[in-house]
Amino acid sequence: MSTRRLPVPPSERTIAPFGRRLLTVTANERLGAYRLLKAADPDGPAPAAGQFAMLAAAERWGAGEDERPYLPRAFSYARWLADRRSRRSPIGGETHFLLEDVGPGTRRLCELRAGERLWALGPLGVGFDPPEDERRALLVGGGVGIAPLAIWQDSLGAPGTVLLGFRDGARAEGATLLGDALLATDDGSVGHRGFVTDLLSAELDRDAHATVYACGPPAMLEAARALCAVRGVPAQLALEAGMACGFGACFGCVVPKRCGGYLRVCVDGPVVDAAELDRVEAHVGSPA
Amino acid sequence: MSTRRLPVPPSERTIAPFGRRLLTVTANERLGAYRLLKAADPDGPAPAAGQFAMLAAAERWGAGEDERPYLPRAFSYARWLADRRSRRSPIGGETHFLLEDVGPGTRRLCELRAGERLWALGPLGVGFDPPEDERRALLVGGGVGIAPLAIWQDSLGAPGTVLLGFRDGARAEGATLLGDALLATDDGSVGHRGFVTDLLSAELDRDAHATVYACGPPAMLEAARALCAVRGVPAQLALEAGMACGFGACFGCVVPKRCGGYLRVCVDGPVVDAAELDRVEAHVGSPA
Amino acid sequence: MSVSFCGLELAHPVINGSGTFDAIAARRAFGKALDDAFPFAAFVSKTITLAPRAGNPPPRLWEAQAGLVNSIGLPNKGLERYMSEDLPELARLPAPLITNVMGSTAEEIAALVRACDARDEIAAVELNVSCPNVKSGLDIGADPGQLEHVLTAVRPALRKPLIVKLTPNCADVAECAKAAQEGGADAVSLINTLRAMALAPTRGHDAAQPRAWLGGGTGGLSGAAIRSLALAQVAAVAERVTIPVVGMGGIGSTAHARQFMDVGATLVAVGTESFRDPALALRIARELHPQHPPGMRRMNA
Amino acid sequence: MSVSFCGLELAHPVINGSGTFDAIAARRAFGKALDDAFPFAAFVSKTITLAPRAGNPPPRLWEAQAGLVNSIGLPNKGLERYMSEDLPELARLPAPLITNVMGSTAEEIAALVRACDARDEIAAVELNVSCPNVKSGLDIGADPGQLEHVLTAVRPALRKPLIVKLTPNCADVAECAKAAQEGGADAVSLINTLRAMALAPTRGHDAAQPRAWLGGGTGGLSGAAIRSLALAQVAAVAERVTIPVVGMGGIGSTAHARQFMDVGATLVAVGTESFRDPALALRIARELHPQHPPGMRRMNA
Ligand SMILES: Cc1cc2nc3c(=O)[nH]c(=O)nc-3n(C[C@H](O)[C@H](O)[C@H](O)COP(=O)(O)OP(=O)(O)OC[C@H]3O[C@@H](n4cnc5c(N)ncnc54)[C@H](O)[C@@H]3O)c2cc1C
Ligand SMILES: Cc1cc2nc3c(=O)[nH]c(=O)nc-3n(C[C@H](O)[C@H](O)[C@H](O)COP(=O)(O)OP(=O)(O)OC[C@H]3O[C@@H](n4cnc5c(N)ncnc54)[C@H](O)[C@@H]3O)c2cc1C
Ligand SMILES: Cc1cc2nc3c(=O)[nH]c(=O)nc-3n(C[C@H](O)[C@H](O)[C@H](O)COP(=O)(O)O)c2cc1C
Ligand SMILES: Cc1cc2nc3c(=O)[nH]c(=O)nc-3n(C[C@H](O)[C@H](O)[C@H](O)COP(=O)(O)O)c2cc1C
Ligand code: FES
Ligand code: FES
Repeated sequence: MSTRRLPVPPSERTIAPFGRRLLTVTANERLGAYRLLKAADPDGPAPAAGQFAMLAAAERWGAGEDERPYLPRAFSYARWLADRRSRRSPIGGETHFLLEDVGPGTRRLCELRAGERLWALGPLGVGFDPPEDERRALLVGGGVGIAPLAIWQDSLGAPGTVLLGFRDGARAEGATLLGDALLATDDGSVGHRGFVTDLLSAELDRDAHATVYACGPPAMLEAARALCAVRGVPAQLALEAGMACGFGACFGCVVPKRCGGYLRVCVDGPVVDAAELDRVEAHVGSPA
Repeated sequence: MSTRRLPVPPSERTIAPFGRRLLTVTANERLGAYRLLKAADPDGPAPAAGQFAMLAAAERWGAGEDERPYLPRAFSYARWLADRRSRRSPIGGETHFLLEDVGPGTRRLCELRAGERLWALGPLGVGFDPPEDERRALLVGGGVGIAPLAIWQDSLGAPGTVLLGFRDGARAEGATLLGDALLATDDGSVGHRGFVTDLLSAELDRDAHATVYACGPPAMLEAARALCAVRGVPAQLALEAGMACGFGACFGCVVPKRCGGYLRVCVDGPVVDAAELDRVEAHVGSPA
Repeated sequence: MSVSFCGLELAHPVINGSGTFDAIAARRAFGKALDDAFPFAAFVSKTITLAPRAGNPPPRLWEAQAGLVNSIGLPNKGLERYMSEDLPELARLPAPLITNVMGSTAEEIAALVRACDARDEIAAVELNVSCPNVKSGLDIGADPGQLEHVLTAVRPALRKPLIVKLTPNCADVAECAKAAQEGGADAVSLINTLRAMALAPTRGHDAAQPRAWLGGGTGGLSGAAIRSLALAQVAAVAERVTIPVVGMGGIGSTAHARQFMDVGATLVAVGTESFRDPALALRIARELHPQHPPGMRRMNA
Repeated sequence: MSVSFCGLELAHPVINGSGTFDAIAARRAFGKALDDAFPFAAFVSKTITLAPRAGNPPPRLWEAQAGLVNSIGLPNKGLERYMSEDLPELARLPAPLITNVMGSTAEEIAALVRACDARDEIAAVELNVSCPNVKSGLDIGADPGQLEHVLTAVRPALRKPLIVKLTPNCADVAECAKAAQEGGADAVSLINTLRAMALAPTRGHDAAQPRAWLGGGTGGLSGAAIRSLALAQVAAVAERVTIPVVGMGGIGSTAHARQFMDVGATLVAVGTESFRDPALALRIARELHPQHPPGMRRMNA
């Protein structure tokens, strides 16, 4: 499929077609410890960075560990390559998802081969907001959570400052998904030995006139949130939660709000203003 | 795998190892409308002709139509090629199964590729008994029901008289599984246009000193049973019934007995003396 | 292919299970496409209670074998804000609105029902009787006597059709349905989720004290896994009552919908399977034969 | 790793669900290998009734989503031939024998229990109370009062441990378990199958009158699909009673077995999942940690 990368219009939310649609896998590439799943989405609209899709293999979705999966799984758009024919229309392109095998659903998707098909519903949720009053974009990602930062970097049109943290070297290979990034690994095999939030605090000390865009494990998000909060730096956090539907139907994907009550990650997020949360709880229903 | 065909000792029942075991698919060949699934069974004992195994794909057994299959499925041994090394031991060989795709379970097995694995429990049930007082063996098969007749022909050591019926030409290609057979097809595309039981009555009129071994759809079995009954010709019928376990545990696979009550096809059959039945009912739980 | 149900003329026999589709949230996700291709012949709201409820702490979801265990805990804005904030939005839907309500006493229920009676935007009321009785702890709908008693008390407060959403966690659902009919229900709907539980996964078996996965402790099972149970309950109820039955429980295809109608359901509701595809109900409605014999027969009865 | 259960010393905590393993038929299929590697710490017989039963007409099986609906109809030789023909064979098993019996009246049950009391080959009796009451049609085990009444009447007839196999088709299984304890049960076992139904498949939708698939009309759902429901019932029961609990319902792995013990089961039973692999229970028994804390705690309590 002949495609060219186009900066995605930075709009917070793209409306999804009503109903799931079939995508055809064009490639499934190993990216260190992850898989980069590429699929043709001829009828899909260009997603906004930070949005996600609910995915399920079209064949044999189920019959894994404990007869699962049953429901579709949520995955951030990691990249969108608009079809050439549709330069003027925002419809149709190749979509990329970065996958980490953590259970029966991701395992099934990780084994999909080119030509096989998957169901997709999306783009769903609200994505990232561009920085305001000339703040620089500071992208902070942890593990497979780097996925939405890649498409965000594309749509910002400029590399910006990117800080990525991984557990080990194999996972750090995922960093190639983004342009020039500063790395940290828990085991020190690549880049700074320690947390990506160490890099973040250094960056903020150097220049705090930034908007932080963070996605990753809860502990990392919470650390980033706290670092930004004390410095009064605006932060947008891409959250995760176990989901059944992805479009606000089940009320299952909630996280507590600062002002009390809960927000639904799938429709009020996944990207939320850090100010909306007291703290990022260790989320459940998706890998820590 | 280097193998040679060995006549299987005609014993009515081979005891199965306790517990299911993994077989590795060596080939999955198209045989007209059917698939011939070949698998290495290094720890399996040589089955008696007419016995069956409960099979399930080792991976992704389920998630088909209506989230099925769940339970294993019953399949007649169609052929057994003993491993050379075990010429003196009855353990280890390549087993063949003839499959017709009629639902989620058979569909999954039909798509297995060489190298993939399946669970097998067997050999189960009682097989065919050799003819008595010099009667000739008359093998009568319909559709995928020809499978157990192939291994029975092997173990009899002589081709004998084989009459096979099929719905159409594509299915009739399955006949190559056995040595020189007389064919009938419903649509007349191959051999006699009509029922295989037409051929059977002609054969019995010619020479009734025979023992009939029949396997196929219920209507065919019932016709064969009736033909033999009026002529006082002994007949052994390989029955089918929907099964959950295959080893007598669930009492689900029953067919009515002449003397009242039910017999369990999996442990009292699948091969039964026609005299045990009033008639062969259109069985349920497996394709008509 | 319109279907008449308790005096309502519906475009087809497919509606949603309460709490399995939020039309307002869906509009945010799918825009006007939702209204152009609205899948349900009538829209059933999530259960509304007198006072607002935050719902249960997460996790609220557990994926079971071909099923979902949820302990959402009936979060809702409460009657007042539902009326002021949601009703105007829901009134714009291209389908009649059925408001689902729940209360733990006859007084509470009467208040809810009365409020619904006063609003023209609401075409009918569905009463969720899976609410635990404060004394027995059992669902108020689990005891036929108690159910009929409550219904007799609240029925006069409503001039609109009253659908009673039965609880499946009972010894004899048909007896409960009969009691609902005696109490004045115009229709019954079933099945609701079945009490279920899951433990938090443990990598290997660490000595750690095992704990329930769901924030609410226990939850309710729904989806494909319960279909054969739902079909049995719907069949038993349809045999016992003369009022129309709304059948649900794991319906995920047109064939499934037909099965529920074959055993006597007038309408079918799609719930959990909508999570796999929000447009599923639309496909079913289109594929369903307009006048499905068993369904029609019961309706004209 | 022996486990004491109602005074019986069992090699491990894994037994079979009644009616899901026929040791005599299995001997024909697997020969002496079965006795050499017998998977169950105690063997539970299929339900025995006073009079012989042929069971339901086929079809008796329907495969559901990760589950099985059966309407076997409790075929058995009747008490007399069970005692004369099967008992000698079962006595040769390398595990104590638990005979499962069912009757529709206290008198019938007493007769069954008395007969079991007289035979040394039988270590304990499991009473299946999922038998429909002739009057109400409900399972006699579904009404706590009636259950306690029946048990009080029959308990004196047995000097051996009495296990009551509860019915899951009730409003409050924990209340039924409490009633069983009050009635003199030494243990309770659950869950039995859940009432379910299936229609015969129709290629496309032919006008043909839809009919139930199962010869028995309705059946009972078992297997993986019911695990989360079973776990909830077992947990509720274990919280309410002090006698040991035998947990079952979709157990297909050691992890599942642990979950049932974690919520308070002393023993676990493997049923439908044995159909996928008759040696499953053996693997579970081997993999289970010998002294599983929660299980032990409740046993020594
Ligand atoms: C908005 C969003 C975006 C995401 N983007 C990505 C992405 O780009 N790439 C990516 O790899 N992942 C992403 N995820 C996470 C991904 O959705 C999960 O990893 C996936 O759903 C796991 O499914 P599974 O079947 O593989 O494993 P599961 O076992 O279903 O889930 C793993 C975790 O769920 C819990 N769990 C275990 N069993 C159950 C059960 N039976 N029911 C419920 N919970 C259970 C446990 O905490 C376990 O660690 C995203 C999630 C969200 C919400
Ligand atoms: C002893 C024996 C030997 C056999 N040998 C062979 C062989 O050599 N080759 C071969 O191809 N087949 C053989 N069969 C038949 C084979 O076992 C069945 O075709 C197979 O089980 C079908 O499973 P499925 O999932 O493909 O289709 P299913 O849909 O499971 O079964 C097809 C039939 O079962 C019924 N059915 C439909 N849905 C259900 C349901 N949910 N639950 C229960 N029943 C349902 C219907 O009658 C349908 O036509 C044998 C059967 C037996 C008993
Ligand atoms: C996430 C979720 C939330 C639900 N919320 C409600 C509710 O608020 N009120 C209600 O009466 N039923 C509720 N239900 C039950 C459904 O309406 C339906 O009765 C049940 O899920 C069975 O149908 P299904 O298997 O098609 O989902 C809910 C079900 C689910 C899965
Ligand atoms: C085919 C079959 C037959 C059964 N027969 C009996 C029986 O005779 N007596 C009884 O008490 N329970 C019987 N049961 C119920 C099981 O013992 C068990 O309680 C139930 O199947 C749940 O466990 P499982 O999901 O592991 O199978 C039977 C279950 C099945 C599937
Ligand atoms: S996943 Fe269903 S509401 Fe968010
Ligand atoms: S298949 Fe279970 S007894 Fe025959």
